[in-house]
Amino acid sequence: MMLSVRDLRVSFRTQEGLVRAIDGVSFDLREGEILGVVGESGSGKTVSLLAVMGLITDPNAIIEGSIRYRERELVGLPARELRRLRGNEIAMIFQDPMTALTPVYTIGGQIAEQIRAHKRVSKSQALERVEELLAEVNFPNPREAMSRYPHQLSGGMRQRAVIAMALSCNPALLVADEPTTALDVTVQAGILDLVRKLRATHNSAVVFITHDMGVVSELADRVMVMYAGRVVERGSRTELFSDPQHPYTRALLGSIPPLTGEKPRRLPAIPGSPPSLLRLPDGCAFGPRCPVNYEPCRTGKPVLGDGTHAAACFRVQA
Amino acid sequence: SAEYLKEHRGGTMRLLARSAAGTLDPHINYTLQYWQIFQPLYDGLVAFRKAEGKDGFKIVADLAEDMPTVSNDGKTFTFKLRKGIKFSNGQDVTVKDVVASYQRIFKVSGPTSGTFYAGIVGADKCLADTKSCTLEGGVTADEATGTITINITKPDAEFIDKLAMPHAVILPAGTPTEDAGSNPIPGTGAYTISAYDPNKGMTLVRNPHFKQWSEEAQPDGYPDVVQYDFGLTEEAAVTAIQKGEAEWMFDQPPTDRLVELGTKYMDQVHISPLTAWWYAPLNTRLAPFDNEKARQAVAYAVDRNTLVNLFGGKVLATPVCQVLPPDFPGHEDYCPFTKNPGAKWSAPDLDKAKQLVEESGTKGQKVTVIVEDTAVSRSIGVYLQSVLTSIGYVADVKPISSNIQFTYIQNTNNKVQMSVSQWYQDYPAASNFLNILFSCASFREGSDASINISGFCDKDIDAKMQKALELGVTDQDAANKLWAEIDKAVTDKAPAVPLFTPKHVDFVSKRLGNFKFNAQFYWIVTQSWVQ
Amino acid sequence: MIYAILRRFGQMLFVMFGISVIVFLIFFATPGSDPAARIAGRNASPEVLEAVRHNFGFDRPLYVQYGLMMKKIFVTGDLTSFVNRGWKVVPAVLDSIPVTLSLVFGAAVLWVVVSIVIGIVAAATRDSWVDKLLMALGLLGISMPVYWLGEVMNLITQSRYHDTWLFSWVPPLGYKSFSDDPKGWFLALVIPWVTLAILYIGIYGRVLRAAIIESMQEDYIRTARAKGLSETRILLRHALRTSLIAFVTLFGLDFGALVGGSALLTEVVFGLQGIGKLTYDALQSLDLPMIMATVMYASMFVVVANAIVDFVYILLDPRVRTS
Amino acid sequence: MSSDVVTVPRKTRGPWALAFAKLTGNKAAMAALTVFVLIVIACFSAPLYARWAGVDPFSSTLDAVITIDGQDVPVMEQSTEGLGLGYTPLGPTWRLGNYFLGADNQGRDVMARMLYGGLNSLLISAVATVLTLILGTTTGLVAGYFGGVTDTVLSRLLDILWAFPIYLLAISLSIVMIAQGITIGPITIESGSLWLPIIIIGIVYVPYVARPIRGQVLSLRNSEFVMAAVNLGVPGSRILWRDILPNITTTLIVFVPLMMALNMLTESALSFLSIGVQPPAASWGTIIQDGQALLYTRPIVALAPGIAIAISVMALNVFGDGLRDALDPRSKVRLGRD
Amino acid sequence: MIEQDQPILETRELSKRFSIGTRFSSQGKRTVHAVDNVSLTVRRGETVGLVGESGCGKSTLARCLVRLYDITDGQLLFEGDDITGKSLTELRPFRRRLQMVFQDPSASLNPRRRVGDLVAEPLRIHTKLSSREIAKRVAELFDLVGLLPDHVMRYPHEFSGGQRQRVGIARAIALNPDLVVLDEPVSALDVSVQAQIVNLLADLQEKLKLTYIFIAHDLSVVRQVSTRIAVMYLGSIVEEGPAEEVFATPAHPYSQALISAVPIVETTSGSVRKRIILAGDVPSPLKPPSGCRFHPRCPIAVERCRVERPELTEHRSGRKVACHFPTLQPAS
Ligand SMILES: Nc1ncnc2c1ncn2[C@@H]1O[C@H](COP(=O)(O)OP(=O)(O)OP(=O)(O)O)[C@@H](O)[C@H]1O
Ligand SMILES: Nc1ncnc2c1ncn2[C@@H]1O[C@H](COP(=O)(O)OP(=O)(O)OP(=O)(O)O)[C@@H](O)[C@H]1O
Ligand SMILES: [Mg+2]
Ligand SMILES: [Mg+2]
Repeated sequence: MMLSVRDLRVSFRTQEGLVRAIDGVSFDLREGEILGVVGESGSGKTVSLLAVMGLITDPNAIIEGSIRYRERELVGLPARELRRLRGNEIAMIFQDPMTALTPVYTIGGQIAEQIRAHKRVSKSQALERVEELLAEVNFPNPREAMSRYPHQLSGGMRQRAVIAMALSCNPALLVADEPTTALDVTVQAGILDLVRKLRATHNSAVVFITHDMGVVSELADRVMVMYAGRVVERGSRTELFSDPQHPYTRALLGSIPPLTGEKPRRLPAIPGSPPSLLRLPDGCAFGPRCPVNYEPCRTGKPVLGDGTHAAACFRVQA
Repeated sequence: SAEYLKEHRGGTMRLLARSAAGTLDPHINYTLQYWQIFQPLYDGLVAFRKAEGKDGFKIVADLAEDMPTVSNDGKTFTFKLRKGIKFSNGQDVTVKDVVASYQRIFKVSGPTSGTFYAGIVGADKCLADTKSCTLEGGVTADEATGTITINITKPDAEFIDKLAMPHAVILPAGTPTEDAGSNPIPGTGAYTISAYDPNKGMTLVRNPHFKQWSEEAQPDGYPDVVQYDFGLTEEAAVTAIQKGEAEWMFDQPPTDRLVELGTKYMDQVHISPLTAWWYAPLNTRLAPFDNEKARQAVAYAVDRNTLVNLFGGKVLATPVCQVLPPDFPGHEDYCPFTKNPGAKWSAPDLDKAKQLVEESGTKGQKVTVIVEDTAVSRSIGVYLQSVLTSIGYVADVKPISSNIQFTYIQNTNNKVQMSVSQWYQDYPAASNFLNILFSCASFREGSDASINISGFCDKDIDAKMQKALELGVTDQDAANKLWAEIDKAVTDKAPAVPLFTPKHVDFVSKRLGNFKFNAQFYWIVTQSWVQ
Repeated sequence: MIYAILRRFGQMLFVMFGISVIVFLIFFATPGSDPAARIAGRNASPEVLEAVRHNFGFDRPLYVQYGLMMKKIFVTGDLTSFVNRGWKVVPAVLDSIPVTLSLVFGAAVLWVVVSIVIGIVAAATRDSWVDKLLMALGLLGISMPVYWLGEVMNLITQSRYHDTWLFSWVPPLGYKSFSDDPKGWFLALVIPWVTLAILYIGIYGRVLRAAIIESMQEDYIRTARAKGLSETRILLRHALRTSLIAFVTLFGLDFGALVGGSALLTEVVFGLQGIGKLTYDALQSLDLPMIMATVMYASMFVVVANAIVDFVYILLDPRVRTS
Repeated sequence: MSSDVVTVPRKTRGPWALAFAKLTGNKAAMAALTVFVLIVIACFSAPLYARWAGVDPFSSTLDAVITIDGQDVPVMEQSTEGLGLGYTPLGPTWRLGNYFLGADNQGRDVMARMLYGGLNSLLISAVATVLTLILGTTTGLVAGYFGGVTDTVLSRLLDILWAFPIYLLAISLSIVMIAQGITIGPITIESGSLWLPIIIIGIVYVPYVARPIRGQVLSLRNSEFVMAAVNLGVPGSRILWRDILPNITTTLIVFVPLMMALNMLTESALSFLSIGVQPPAASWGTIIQDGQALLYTRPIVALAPGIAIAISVMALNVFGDGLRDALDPRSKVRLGRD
Repeated sequence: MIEQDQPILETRELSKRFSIGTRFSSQGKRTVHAVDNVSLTVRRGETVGLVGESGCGKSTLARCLVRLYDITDGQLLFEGDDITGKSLTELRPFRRRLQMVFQDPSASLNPRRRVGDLVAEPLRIHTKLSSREIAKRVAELFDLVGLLPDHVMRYPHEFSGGQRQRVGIARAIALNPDLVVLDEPVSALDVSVQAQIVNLLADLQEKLKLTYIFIAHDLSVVRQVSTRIAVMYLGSIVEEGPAEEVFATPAHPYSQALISAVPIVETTSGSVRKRIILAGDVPSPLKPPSGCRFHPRCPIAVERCRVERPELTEHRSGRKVACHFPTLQPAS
């Protein structure tokens, strides 16, 4: 097992009370596997992956649980060790390409910086590698692009630069947080190809967060659905898309407008809004919005079962 | 002193002042700071004696061989020019230079050209049209004999004093007839200015063409170089002298250093009396001080001792009640506005003051005192304010920038009721105080140049002054008697509150020797030595 | 480029014109400042006053006087002081520039270096006692009036403790030219530098700390962390560089004003004959030509400093270069 | 419409309420506020103190004598040694009501003057701050929002102000006002009124406020909510007032303590040049100035007001920091997605 | 349902160029051709979807349509009135009929004002209603968009993204506009919220007889809401036609690439669609390519495309394409 997260809990102390952003998340990731993570806004997707990266710097955060990467416990790992892993073995792509790059340095410099932070290479060697990388992510003119500043690139190019950066040390684990949300479909398609290529060439594992079910369906081997800080369903792509079990997953899939075929008059939407993490309803967090009115959901909190395809739902488990 | 000269000659003397004092043109500059420096640089036909104390008031022949012969009922003065004297540029001093110099006073619109020298025949034309000034009939020279004749329109007992002033020094005939500004003009003195920058300082070096002709008028000096630096604050200057980095400072040491200087540096401090006057002019043309009683009330109420203390203590100032300073020609002790009136001031009489205010019917009026924004003036202002308040006025004190205050309080348009000012004599004559400060002629409505700040004009007193001036030509003693009367008369009318007469503090470095204080132009710089 | 320079130049002219007109009007509107009376000397007779007034052109209409004065400053360069007459103000200002530049440059180097160090250290140790101590010290610096600090410095280094080993190296007050005596130049300026810098260290340290803390919350800092860079490197290379923009804005304002003569109190207290001292003396003696010259110079510098700031922006932030 | 299940926080807490809660929770800021309020209270009780101590802080009392431990001590000690030059004011007695901080060069109780002076200093800096903020904000808003020629002209005017020798104006005004005061429309400023330093100081720092505000407005002008307002046909003035101004109040509030501090120092600098508070009234600046003349003998006179300024400034700054933290949206807890 | 009589909004060769000031660069001013010669006709009651690569000028066009930007060239007609050069004040009467909803619901709501106040703002500006009547109308609007009456007192940050977008919509429809331009109203929202908003928009259109111009990245959403779509590339419209038809048979190579790139949820693995990956990058609008703007990336480009710029021409009723070689199949 490459990555194994067990009962991860992240809470934030705030004025209003304790925000339980992640409330007992567990998942595993094998070498070369692509895990898609979907779920409502604010359901804790980003926070859980930031926790894996050790990037939650908020002094108000409380992190509990265990994150094991290749048999090493990451929670509580000294900063120096963590730094050696970060960027080198574990790399992350952030959601917004517009702000993820330091505006005052050329992208070539920024990528080379990462290479040189981990590998003993000369500056020129590092820059050579950067050129290769940029070519790999389909920059038409990598040598010229290297000396460009982030603001001189289009959103798609910037996102590709960020990806090149993440790939620069051939990470074993790539964490991508909504890398394509801001991009249009043609650019997105190119990026998805890149991710696949990385897996193919380096057998890297990838965690891919997205809102776009289409992307998940094209890319992921396995999928994890989150709601209100918990994983509500987990399974392989086919299992999940062909046989969604949790009512939330089902509703989610149902609310995507179809691209072909008959246009529905109205889209089936999930009524209501997600619960406040400060005051989660008693019982199942999805309970108040759940189309099925099931008594046990009012009081107990369903847990995710074992097995490859599992859902945290009393009805399903019953 | 010849052996002294040998022993102590040489070295560099460093002087300090907070800032420069304007133009280097001796015909124009009207500041004590530079007059002091002009002494070893320039000579007139006559000069004040370079001697210690009151001896400095005595006038001796300088470029002239002798004191002039006076003829024509005191209206003609004849001088004979010394031979063999050269300017610092090597030119000989000739009678042409003398005539040109006197013309130049008018051509450059010298500040005293309209007052001191207006009596010279032809001066009126020169004043009207400066450019074509010839002083025809006024100043004439005979090249062959080397004599110069000066005619004045009416007898003037003080004319010789005026000729001894720096404004009447002899400069080379070719000197441009415009303000020389920061370009030094060659002179005949023992030293000459080698460098000048108003922002940095001035350097005096020996005049290579100087040969001493009269020790009294223009003695040779000790130091080779006098370096006069500008820019240090008074505090810093005191510190620098204490550390021996400089010899002397022009400005008065700040009061908080006085105790230290008076004890730890006793030997380096020289205190000398001045013929100067601190006074508070009262505007006799504005309420409430257009009322004589109101003026007298203030004179009664002001505690001179407090003021003396504010100025730095008994050692540094003496209370006064009248216009003419102690030991001045014409001075007779007189003090009407005090407890137990008599010769000397004793204590304020507040009851009397309040009563006078009551009588004058000015009680409760508003009075604003305009003072300079220096520490001493300001505290005097604050004190005066409290006095005025205590005798029934609604008083207010306003310090304004020192440079403006002097002209501001003179202008009637500014409606200044009361102010604090000082008067330092030009030359030792009673008229220099009484006539200038309180004659009708000195008052000019709406002008920034109206030295009669009180706007005081009393026909009788004016007539008496005229008489005294005339009398002086023939009988100086009798004139001085008359001046004493005038002094009393003016004092009685109280157009100003006499405050005190200050003393001068010179703080010098340890190595400076032979300090001599001249009553006319203060410390005689080059007569001290530094080695 | 040419266009940009011309534009700047035009704006500079506008600023200079505006200031000079205001200064001129203020001067002549001030009672008691009649230059003729002060030039003529105490107790001048009306004829003399009139002659002076005429010679100096004070009897001409204000706009003519203004025009003449501007001509004398900018064209013929022979404007002379009303107080130290004959003293050409333009060369006087030019002569004073090295003094002020020495003072301000040195102080600026000091305050920039120290405040950057303080800002970084405080930001890095945010909320710790080190941070609090540094910020409190900075506040202390902000709270001390510069003239007061200068006098105290003089008291300590020139008088009270001058003879101890600590300050025996401090030379007498005053300026020494760098070309004549580099060591003397340095020693003479150390204490003034420190005095002038203290206020700015306080302000800039605080500003920088705030800016660094702000940019430490930017997304690209998270990227840098994800790259596995060390905290020091993140701070120095990624956070600091982008934080310097606010710093530079302030620096432009302050540096321009200081070089233009705002350091007057420091110069006065330490007996440095720079632009500030000139300005101060000119104000004290209401010497209009000198005031005019120093003000023209100062406004030029404020505008030039603005332009330089814009240029530094470009060096610091490539985004400004094109868009 | 299907009925929504809404689970947002029940209490309606506006951004201001939240900030207030955060501020009151910040111990350092509250302590600083307390210190500052105490200083203000102390200054307000200056007349009480003077009456209780039986001193007149406004007139020279050179020959006053006080009794300490049964001994008569003159307030101004004339030097008797050596040449007998000068005098030394009484040093601090550290007895409240009895020349606690000693006397100044006119024999006045420094402590009483400090309290009176504090009031003036605080008043001047506070009112000047308000003035600066009003002028600076208006200029910044207008320049930033309307841009173009307006911006260029206003920016250059700010340059003029910044390069202007403000002391010249101060000297001139102080003289002009002695005689007639100044009348601007219905307002007449009497000579000696505190308005003079207030107005001068209030104007000096306008560029310091206007520039950052202008920058902020420049970016706000292109923000979507301003676009939205324009799209609704809201007139420019209303947008400035209702949409942009509320969004820069954070900056403005943060400016207050900084400006107060700077203004207090400027006031003292103006007083140093005799243009601030007119004697015999005091401000901390004028006391420092008086103390300047006593630096060698009684340094406490200059030191005490310096310390008072430092403490007030520090208190204000710490409070200001707290305020900024409270108002900074970045340090604000993010609840939900925003 | 769709009355295709009189166009409500019409652009004639509308262009918008930005000049970017370069204070110090030696090149001087440069021009961004953000919108280039766009002629678009919108008829009453229809929904025009606007799609295209990011940076191709969709938002700029939208802002030109509601005259938030000044138009550089061309004409803009609203119900036949030329509003191209009208000043801000002259535009005011049109504002109430021409509204816009912005992409980012939190950015377009002033964080310092209560949402009730924000929705009331247009009513205060354009109507003479009393404050009581305004409050009533605001309550109605809140109800219409599915917000609760007591929400009026809240601040924007107290809402979820979906709710905020509802506030934005309530504000836009407050004055009963005829046309609403929606600039990516759902891009910031997740699928489930997106569905709620899409439904809301459909309901409102039906109730209030609205006309929409709808911009989005997500083609499936565009298809869901639009009756007609226009595909933009580098500032110009390259294809225009009935939504269903364009999706089924895109005629322009760019449209084809765009539609083929949409990832779709496939319940069964294996069936891999043929995807056209475009080589190269979006050219900069600072220096657009010669000839056909798309030619550097076009898989079927020939020499002619490099020199000659194709016009947007009607190839069949309702289908306009700007391509020399449109692959137009017979109507299905
Ligand atoms: N520093 C923090 N302090 C307090 N709460 C936080 C903090 N960071 C995140 N949260 C909260 O934690 C929850 C989970 O946030 P997270 O960013 O993981 O959501 P997400 O699933 O990534 O949503 P999205 O799809 O919108 O990116 C949110 O409710 C968020 O408000
Ligand atoms: N104010 C402006 N100044 C200069 N250039 C601008 C400005 N606004 C937009 N542009 C440029 O115009 C082009 C079109 O931008 P626009 O925002 O309209 O694109 P878009 O299609 O809405 O993109 P997205 O899908 O990312 O929102 C871009 O290249 C952009 O950089
Ligand atoms: Mg996220
Ligand atoms: Mg857009």
